[in-house]
Amino acid sequence: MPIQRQLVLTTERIDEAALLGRRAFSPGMGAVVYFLGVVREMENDAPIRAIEYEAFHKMAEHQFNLLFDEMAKRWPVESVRLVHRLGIVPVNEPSLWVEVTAPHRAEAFAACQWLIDQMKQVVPIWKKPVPV
Amino acid sequence: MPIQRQLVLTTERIDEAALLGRRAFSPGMGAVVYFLGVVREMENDAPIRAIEYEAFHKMAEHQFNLLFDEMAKRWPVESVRLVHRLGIVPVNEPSLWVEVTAPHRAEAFAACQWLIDQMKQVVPIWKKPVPV
Amino acid sequence: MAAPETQIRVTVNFFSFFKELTGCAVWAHSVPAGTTLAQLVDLAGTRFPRVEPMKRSMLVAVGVEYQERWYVLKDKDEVSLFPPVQGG
Amino acid sequence: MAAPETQIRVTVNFFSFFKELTGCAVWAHSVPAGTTLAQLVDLAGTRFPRVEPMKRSMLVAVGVEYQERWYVLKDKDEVSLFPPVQGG
Repeated sequence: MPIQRQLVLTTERIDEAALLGRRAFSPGMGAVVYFLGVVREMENDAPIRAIEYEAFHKMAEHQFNLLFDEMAKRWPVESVRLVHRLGIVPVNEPSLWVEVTAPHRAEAFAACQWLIDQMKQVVPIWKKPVPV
Repeated sequence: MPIQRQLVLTTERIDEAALLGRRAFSPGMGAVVYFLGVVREMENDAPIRAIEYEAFHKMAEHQFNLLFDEMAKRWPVESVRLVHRLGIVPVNEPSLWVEVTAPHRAEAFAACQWLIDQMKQVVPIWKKPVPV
Repeated sequence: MAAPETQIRVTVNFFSFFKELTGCAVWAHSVPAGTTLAQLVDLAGTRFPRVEPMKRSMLVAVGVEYQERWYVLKDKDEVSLFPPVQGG
Repeated sequence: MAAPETQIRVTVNFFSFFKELTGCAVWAHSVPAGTTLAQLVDLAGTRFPRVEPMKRSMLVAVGVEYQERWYVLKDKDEVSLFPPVQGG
């Protein structure tokens, strides 16, 4: 079955409440795992004000979709939604929001962690700390 | 540092949006992992309408708190919030909501999964399928 | 004449389908001082034969703590007997 | 007289701090037909000496796909050179 997917690369703030409101969920699904990555106040032991994210947009989208394809082969995931914020992301605001739904807990956790690990290997997004 | 904790055992619906709105988040935290366990339409291959959860309330609270103590020893978790719904939970509605915040992704995922695994071993909550 | 054996009072709570098996949520019972949890579990199995086959997988708590079978009961202990837990 | 070597046009995009190192976001360049990515990377290192030390860890894509260094360039290929990615 094709995995439902939603990918957003945006310079706007990640609106968790709005994302929750749009969750589709079929009656066979028993587990939802979310991950939220938030900009920390220190980067390499130096205080920062924000992180600036840059993407090679069209390649990033393509690489995310390859990962979603591969994820669907490995786990019975029903849907994946991923939002990566780009541009300046201030300290304490989220840069990444990921949601994976699957029939069971173990596969939802495994798929979500795998996706983030892979993203950090292949998706062309870079960060630059913005000093205080 | 003591872990911030919030534990709710309730017969009311789990209100994710309200829970999100009450999240406290210090600037050293970089990762939030949520888990949502949802009642599936089948239990042991038979269709069901709902699951009825029963708890030995005061022991469940105590055992959850022991788990939170142990979690704080194992990982640098900043906060944990857990809501378990009791009574009749209809298919497609969440029975469990867990949120763990920590400085980094790996420890947030590990702590959240560990907590759920342990809960299923020691916290006195039971379920009974409600047939269609 | 030997002094009468000292008796203590304990209550036993049943949870989940143990309530159905016993037809009882709370069982108040007197046992001799020095009785262990293992002995109480045996008594419960005799009194409520349908929980007898569950003794192996049964979880046993006193108050809000799990206890080993060698635990020696005290007066007014609140014991809970229940099947494996299934939260989540 | 030998036929003039056929030239193809490729563009090279730099991302992240490679833009700072090169002072250039997009470098349009002509290379002989048959040139491999490895050779193009060497040319980039010669033209922009500050990326030369980055060659080992550099990631290389053509269009939206990663490519191996033995990939033979085609006319109008859009090559991208960038440091290890850091999303999340």
